[in-house]
Amino acid sequence: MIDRAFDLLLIGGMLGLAVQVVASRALFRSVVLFIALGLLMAVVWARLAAPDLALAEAAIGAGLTGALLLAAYRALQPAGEAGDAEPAALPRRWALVAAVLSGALVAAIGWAVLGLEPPAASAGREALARLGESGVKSPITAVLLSFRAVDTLAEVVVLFAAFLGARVVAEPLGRAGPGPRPDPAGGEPVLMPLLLRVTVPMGVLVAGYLLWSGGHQPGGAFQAGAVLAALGVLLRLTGRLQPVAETSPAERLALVGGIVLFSAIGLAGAGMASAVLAYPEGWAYTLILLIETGLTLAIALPLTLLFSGSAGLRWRGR
Amino acid sequence: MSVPEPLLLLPILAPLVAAALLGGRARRLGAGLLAVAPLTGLLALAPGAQALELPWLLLGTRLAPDTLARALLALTAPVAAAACLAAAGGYAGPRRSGLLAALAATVAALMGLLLAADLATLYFAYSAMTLAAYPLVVHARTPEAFRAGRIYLTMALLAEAAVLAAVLLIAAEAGNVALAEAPAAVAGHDRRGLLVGLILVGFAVKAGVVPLHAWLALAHPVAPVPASALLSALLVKAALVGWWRLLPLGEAALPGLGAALVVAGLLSSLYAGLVGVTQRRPKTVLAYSTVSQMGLMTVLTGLALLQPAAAPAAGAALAVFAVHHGLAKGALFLGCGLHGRRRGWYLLPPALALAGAPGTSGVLAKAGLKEVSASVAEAALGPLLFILSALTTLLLARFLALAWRGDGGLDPLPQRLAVLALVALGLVLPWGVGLRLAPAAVAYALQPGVLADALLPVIAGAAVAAGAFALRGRVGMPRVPEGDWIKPALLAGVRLGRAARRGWRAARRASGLSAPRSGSLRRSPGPPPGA
Amino acid sequence: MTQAGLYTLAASALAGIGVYGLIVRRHLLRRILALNLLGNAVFLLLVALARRHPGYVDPVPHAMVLTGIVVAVSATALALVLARRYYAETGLRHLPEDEG
Amino acid sequence: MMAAAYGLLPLAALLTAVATAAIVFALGDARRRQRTFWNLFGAGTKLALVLLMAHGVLQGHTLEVAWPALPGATLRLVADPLALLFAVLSSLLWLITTVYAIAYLEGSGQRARFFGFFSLCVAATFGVALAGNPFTFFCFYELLTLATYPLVVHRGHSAALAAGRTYLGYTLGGGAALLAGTAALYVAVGEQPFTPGGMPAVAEWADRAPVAATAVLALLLGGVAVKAALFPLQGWLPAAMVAPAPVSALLHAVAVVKAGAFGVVRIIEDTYGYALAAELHVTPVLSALAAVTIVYGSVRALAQAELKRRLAFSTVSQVSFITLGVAAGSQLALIGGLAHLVHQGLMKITLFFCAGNYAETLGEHRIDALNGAGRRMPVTSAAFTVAALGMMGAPPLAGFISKWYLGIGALAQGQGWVIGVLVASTLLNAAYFLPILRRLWLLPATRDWPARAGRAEAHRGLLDPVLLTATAVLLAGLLAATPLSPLGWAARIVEQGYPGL
Amino acid sequence: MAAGGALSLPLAFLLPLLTALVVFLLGARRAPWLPGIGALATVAAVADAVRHVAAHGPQAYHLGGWMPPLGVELYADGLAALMLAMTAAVGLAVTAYAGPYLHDGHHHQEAERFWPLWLVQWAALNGTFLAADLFNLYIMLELVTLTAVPLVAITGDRASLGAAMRYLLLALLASLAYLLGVALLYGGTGTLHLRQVGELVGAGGPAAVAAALITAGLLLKGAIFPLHTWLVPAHSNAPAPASAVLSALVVQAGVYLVLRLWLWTFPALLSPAVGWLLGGLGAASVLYGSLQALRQSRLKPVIAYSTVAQLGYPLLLLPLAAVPAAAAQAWQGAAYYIVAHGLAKAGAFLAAGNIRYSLGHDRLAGLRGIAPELSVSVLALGLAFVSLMGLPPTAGFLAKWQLLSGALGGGQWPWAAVIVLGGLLAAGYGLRVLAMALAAAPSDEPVRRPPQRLPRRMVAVPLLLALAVYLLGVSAVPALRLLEQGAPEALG
Repeated sequence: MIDRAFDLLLIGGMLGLAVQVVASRALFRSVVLFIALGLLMAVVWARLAAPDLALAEAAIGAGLTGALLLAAYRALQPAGEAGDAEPAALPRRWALVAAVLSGALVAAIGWAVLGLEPPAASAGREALARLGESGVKSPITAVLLSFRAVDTLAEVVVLFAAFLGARVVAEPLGRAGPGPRPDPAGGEPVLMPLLLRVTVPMGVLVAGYLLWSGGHQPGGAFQAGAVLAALGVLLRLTGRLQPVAETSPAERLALVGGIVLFSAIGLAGAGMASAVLAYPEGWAYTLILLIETGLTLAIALPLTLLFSGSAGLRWRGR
Repeated sequence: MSVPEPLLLLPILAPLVAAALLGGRARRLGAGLLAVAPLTGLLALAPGAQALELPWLLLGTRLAPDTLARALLALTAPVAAAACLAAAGGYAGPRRSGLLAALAATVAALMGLLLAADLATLYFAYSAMTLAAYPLVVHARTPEAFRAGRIYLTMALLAEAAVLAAVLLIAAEAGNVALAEAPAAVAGHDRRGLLVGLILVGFAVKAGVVPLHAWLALAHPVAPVPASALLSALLVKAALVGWWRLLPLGEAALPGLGAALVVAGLLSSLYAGLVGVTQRRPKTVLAYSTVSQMGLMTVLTGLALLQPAAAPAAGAALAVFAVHHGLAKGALFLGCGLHGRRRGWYLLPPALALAGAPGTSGVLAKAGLKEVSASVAEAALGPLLFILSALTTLLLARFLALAWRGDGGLDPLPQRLAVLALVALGLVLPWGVGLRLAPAAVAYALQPGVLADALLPVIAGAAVAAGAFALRGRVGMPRVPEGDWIKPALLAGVRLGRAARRGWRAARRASGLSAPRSGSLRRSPGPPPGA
Repeated sequence: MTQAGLYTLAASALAGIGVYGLIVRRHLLRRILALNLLGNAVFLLLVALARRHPGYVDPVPHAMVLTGIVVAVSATALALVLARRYYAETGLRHLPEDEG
Repeated sequence: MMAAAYGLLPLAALLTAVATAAIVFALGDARRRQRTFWNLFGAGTKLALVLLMAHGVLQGHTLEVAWPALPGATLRLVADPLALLFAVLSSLLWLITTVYAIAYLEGSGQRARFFGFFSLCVAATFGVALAGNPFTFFCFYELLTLATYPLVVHRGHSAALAAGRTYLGYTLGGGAALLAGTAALYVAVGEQPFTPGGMPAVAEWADRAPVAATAVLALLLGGVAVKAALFPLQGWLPAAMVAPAPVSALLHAVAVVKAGAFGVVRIIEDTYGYALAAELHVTPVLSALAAVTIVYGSVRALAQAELKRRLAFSTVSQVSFITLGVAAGSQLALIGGLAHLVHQGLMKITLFFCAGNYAETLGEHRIDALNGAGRRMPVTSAAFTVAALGMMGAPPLAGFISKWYLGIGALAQGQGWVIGVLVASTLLNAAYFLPILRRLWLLPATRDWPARAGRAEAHRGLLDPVLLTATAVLLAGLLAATPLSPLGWAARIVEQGYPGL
Repeated sequence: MAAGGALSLPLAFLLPLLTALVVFLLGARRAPWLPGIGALATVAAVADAVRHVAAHGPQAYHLGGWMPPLGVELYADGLAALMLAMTAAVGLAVTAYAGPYLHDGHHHQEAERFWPLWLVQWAALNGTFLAADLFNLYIMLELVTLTAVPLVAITGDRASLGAAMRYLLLALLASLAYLLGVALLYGGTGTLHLRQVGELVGAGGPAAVAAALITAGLLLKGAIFPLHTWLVPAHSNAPAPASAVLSALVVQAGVYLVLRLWLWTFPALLSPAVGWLLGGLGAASVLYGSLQALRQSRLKPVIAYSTVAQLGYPLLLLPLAAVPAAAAQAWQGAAYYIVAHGLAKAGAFLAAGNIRYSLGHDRLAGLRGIAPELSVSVLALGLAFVSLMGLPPTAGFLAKWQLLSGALGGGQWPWAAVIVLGGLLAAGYGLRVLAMALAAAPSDEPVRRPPQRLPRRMVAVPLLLALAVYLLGVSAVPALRLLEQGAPEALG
């Protein structure tokens, strides 16, 4: 009974927040509520026994997306202009049509979902059954990096492509990303250096742990990458990392290295193991771990650069 | 001695070669050759010349002169030669070589027509002749000449269309048939009535049967003398060739059409005679005399059509009549060309011949005609022929009255020679042909009774002429325009057209179809220059 | 009504809200938000479906959602950068045809 | 081995034309002499190859090359006597027109483009001639439309573009009809080669579905009727007169109009067979349409003030003789039609060359400005006279021969009224050609024209082609009965191919 | 555990990807030859894959050695092989063309970013055509979109940014709709493998909703009427090589997937009603696209609208697939249409790119009296348009003929009418453009800026593409024999 109430509470919260995000007049309010919704989603994932997703959602879904949204909000809403420069709302009848359309969509999906009875055999069941052959114990990591390794490879390439795309349409350095930092020499909040000295190493440690634990319990490249990206955002905001227009060779290697490594190992699989993206006997775990480390960088750096809106970053610690 | 077959082509090629030379630098040689070229036609008269077969030419050409062709060749050669001689020697007008070339072309076509022995070549020669004659008619380049030319061409082409239809109808049944079998094919044709009708109408225009004679009356005054000589003496004979090659004469009896033809012949002879008398210009009078004489020859053809049995006799009579008329008319026309004071003396003998005075070829021709008409229509035509002879005499008297006095210019020798030659031949050649083709007619014509009969109409005619001559001061001659019905008809046509156009425009304006067009014909939006 | 069934209905509701937001609100940022809502709805549906089997939790949808989240964030990042550059160039916060 | 070599000739000839086009395109406008060489070389080689093929066919070799374009359709080139009749005509006239065009376009721009498309046109015409089945015929038929369009709009000014639009409107419309018809035919009876006397499969299909067979036949004929300028689809022909003279010559005499007429022959004789077409009551309609076109074309020609438009309408009327010959149905009529295909080509190309000469040398386009041209340009005017008389059907020339056979053939089939049409057309032709001849020769010149440069009246390149084709008209008429004349060749085609008629 | 298929299948995806990464790593300036090498390697891989399919029939490569439904399978049957070959041809041409196009004056720093984006897109396209797994397909589509949008916006002016923004938003919506459908399908069948879903999905309600969602997503990506609004601004403002790829490959991938899914995954659902709906949308695209193309005043929008029109034809296969008499020919016609359109459209856009690059604008009115230097590009444009019009002797014609024969064979008059009418309209707008190119310069216009000299390779590439279309026009038998490999039995 308590579970049911908790679920209803979560669902109510989620839908309420969603309606607010869409309906609220002030844009800033929508953005903030969206971030809150992200966090609530993380709880929902945990509720639905998907711990990996909860971690990723919290770090990437709520954290990073929220940061990007706020930076974009500030860029699209220069301080000078009052209020929301909202384009006029859609005329009544179009709104009605949209409502009917989305209602129909909801009904259709709802009806379809209710009609779905779980299939007898599913890919998931087989994955769980043959978990042993995959070389890792965590089912999600097994699916991600062993059974359906190509999807993960493609997904990181997507991130890389997004970064390339951002570079194509990037704004000049001065206005890109979170915008110009107020003069760092002046009064920086006194606790800032102390805070950084504590959180940064802690963050790296957490990321390392998540990466390591990916093999046998929730965690892995995505979650580790997300945490590192969060650290990057923090350092970018506090001015420790200065945006630069050129991607340094090291950064290029970090961006691309993970994917090249993954592909190389995949291709080698055709020789040593039975097929591309297959791991030779016994080597699966170590290779997966190696790939995951590469991927962590390949996820953290692009996300940071996407946030910072620059081609590269240069450490300018004090 | 048998003439090698290819020489049969000579009469056709010689004039063409002459024409070619005329075009080039050797004008004098060309003119000389042209005068001689028609005489090559006589080669065909040689007994041996049978037939020439050229399977590769056109649709398989065959040339073979038969009896009628031989007679007409005998006529054509000298007359054409004389005309060419007169033109080469005597013609002083502008564009002489143009005239000579046209003459040459017409003579070549005529020779081709006479020698043709298959349907396609016949039609080819006939249409070529029609086209070649046009430059002759319009040679003077005066508006009157162009109008005459236009009328000539329109009527000739309409006629030719009928001939083409007839030819195709025959060819559909029998292919490019030899002319010998053509009459049989026509006789046996399932659309015989239409076919014969087409043939009759097709050649009637060229034969000058009234009312289709109008072009003749207009063409002669405008054409230069040698040209009109050719037109009158020879071209009109082409119609006879056409009729006698294609019509089922001697094959099938066509009473209806035969009778119609006879009547038409008589009518045109009568009508032409009457209208001819009223004319002012000598050459127009001669033109009407030709129409009248051709009327008689049409009668002969009609008679042959009426009674197939009489066909051979009619044919012989026709040949004699044609030769007689050709020579006389050629002499008369070339005579008109003379300027000498005593031109009348040159004109008198052929005139008398035409009138049918005893001792001349006219008697022979008339006798032949009378004999055939007697055998077919049991003397019904006797009195009519009498009147016609008288009328002819009256007509010729009128002509002599108009043309007796030349205007005193000097006549070049070749022209006088040509006329003299024709006059001399006129006395001799018809009798020769008569002996050759119809000895009975010759014997008949030499009987004293017949000679007397022949004299009567001449005297009657002369009497009427003398009376008219006496009264010329007081009684005005009725004025009939040249080409009688055609000119008023054309004027009426033009007026009708203009009225129709005004009516059409008014109707359109009333119905508001389109804004009234600007006065001048709007220049059609042709492509900008440099297209 | 199993827990999974409940969440699938929630997912379809969320999808409806997302689509409605995408069509009605024409500010670029709001449209990107709406797209993310729709994304979350799809992920919720997947995870809820994974939860329907009594004995076990199907890892494949989870892997799909994890990949989906990263794809979503890269797409959103690109959309935001493009929107900012578009705003910098044109001064508009909505697509040209949404003028009215 | 010889047979194999013969087999490849059709392809070699086709590729010669296409190669010439490619080379000429590549050479560009600058290199004039090279282009002239390649043009003449290409035209000459093609003519030689075509004559060799004619020799081969005479020897009884089967000249055929085929390759599958689609599972259900093969592109097939077959050199049968009928095809060679058209191929020899188009190759010969291409060589002559090329010589003429080189002289005519002296100094004007875009010549590489002109000659390139010119060669493509002839390649397409060759393909149309040798097409072995309806699919190949359609392919080359449409290629012909595309290749001629740039020539029609060659001058590039707005009038040319408007004419181009009209041209395309008609021809592509026709093309669409032909496409639908051919596709439907293929669907109904599958891939069938052209068989003289009609395809058995089509006959059997027509028994099963007469209505569908008639509809498809109507579509096919509709498609080719556009290019054969049958009434009411002839509007494009006069409009295309805005093109330069060599193009008009090409359109009217060598390629386009002939392709249409040839198409009618292929459809009526080699696809459905005359008996079936008659049974489906299509041939009476076709002959009626042809008759109407003949008269309509001549009447409109009468009213034209410009020489080339008058010639265009005259073509509209003359081409329908071929259609009439086919529709009349008897062997003789078909011989007449096929012979006219060549004769009309020779005569019309002479007339257009003369029109081109007048336009190029004297700058005259209107008929009433040609007074006294005979004196100033005797050679051109003489050629014009020969061709005009030929068109009128004056006996010694080619026109008379075709009309003779058409007349006899129609009558053999009991259609007497055809004689009426022939006679009417002769009169109308006379009505619109003789006044021109009168102006040329008999009237004094009224306009002052540039004096003669040197002895010849115009550039040799403009005169020799005219003389050549005029002589050809004369010889085609005079030597009609010989086996090598167009008439002889047509007779051989009909006797060998269509005994059943 | 064995892979089972030809190694060249995964290589076709990985080679261009690795090249892109290495190019990014080294920087395009330092290794301008690298994209070329990568392109050739990819073409070699594709050639090898096509050879395998032709010789041994459909190739199924199980990545990671895992059999479906667990692992992801790369599947190449005849249709996929044809698409790969087309992509290879267009890709090679675009790579050759983009070299000189980017390395002149003002495109310089775009070169840095163009190469990696383009090569990743090529990899994604190969992945899309090879994918036999629904979720893998989702990621490949996403990758295509995220590389296509920046290519549209690469010039950076107002119009292209707006177009890119609209394109991105709609494409993301499409992807999410597709993913929603995939989620439902996985929920219902428990497998993501294309053909296994086909066997298990049945024709129930949920399957219908899933199919509807997936099709809606793919139609939006394939810019089929009425979801085509984003295509024209995007393709006409993108730089030449980008618009060539977008029109020839990216949009066609959408339509290809609609065919692939409806013939392999939802054959049970393909009722005549659905066939008529999708066929109707295709026909509407054909007619609407052609009519709009007739009204454009600039060259590239004409070509873009022609894309909208040409994409409609393959959809006509769906209503015809249900008619046994029409199915086989329609299937060949539709597949060959995609190939013919791809090559011809790429040639047309590259030629248009030449004209715009040289004249500085692509106003149709400005084409009058076009300079002789551009005659080769105009010739290429003309040749390409002839194929788009479906006139012989091009591949476009053979495709139109097969499709038309199929329609007529099945007695489907409306579709036959659409095909013929579409051809006519295409001739309308095609020849309207060519008329301008053939027209003489209006005498009153002042002599315009002499056109900028075109690098030789940029002139040669569109001509070669156009000639390839003519080569395929000579005979379609080899391509269609390849197509038979693994064709669904109803259409085999």
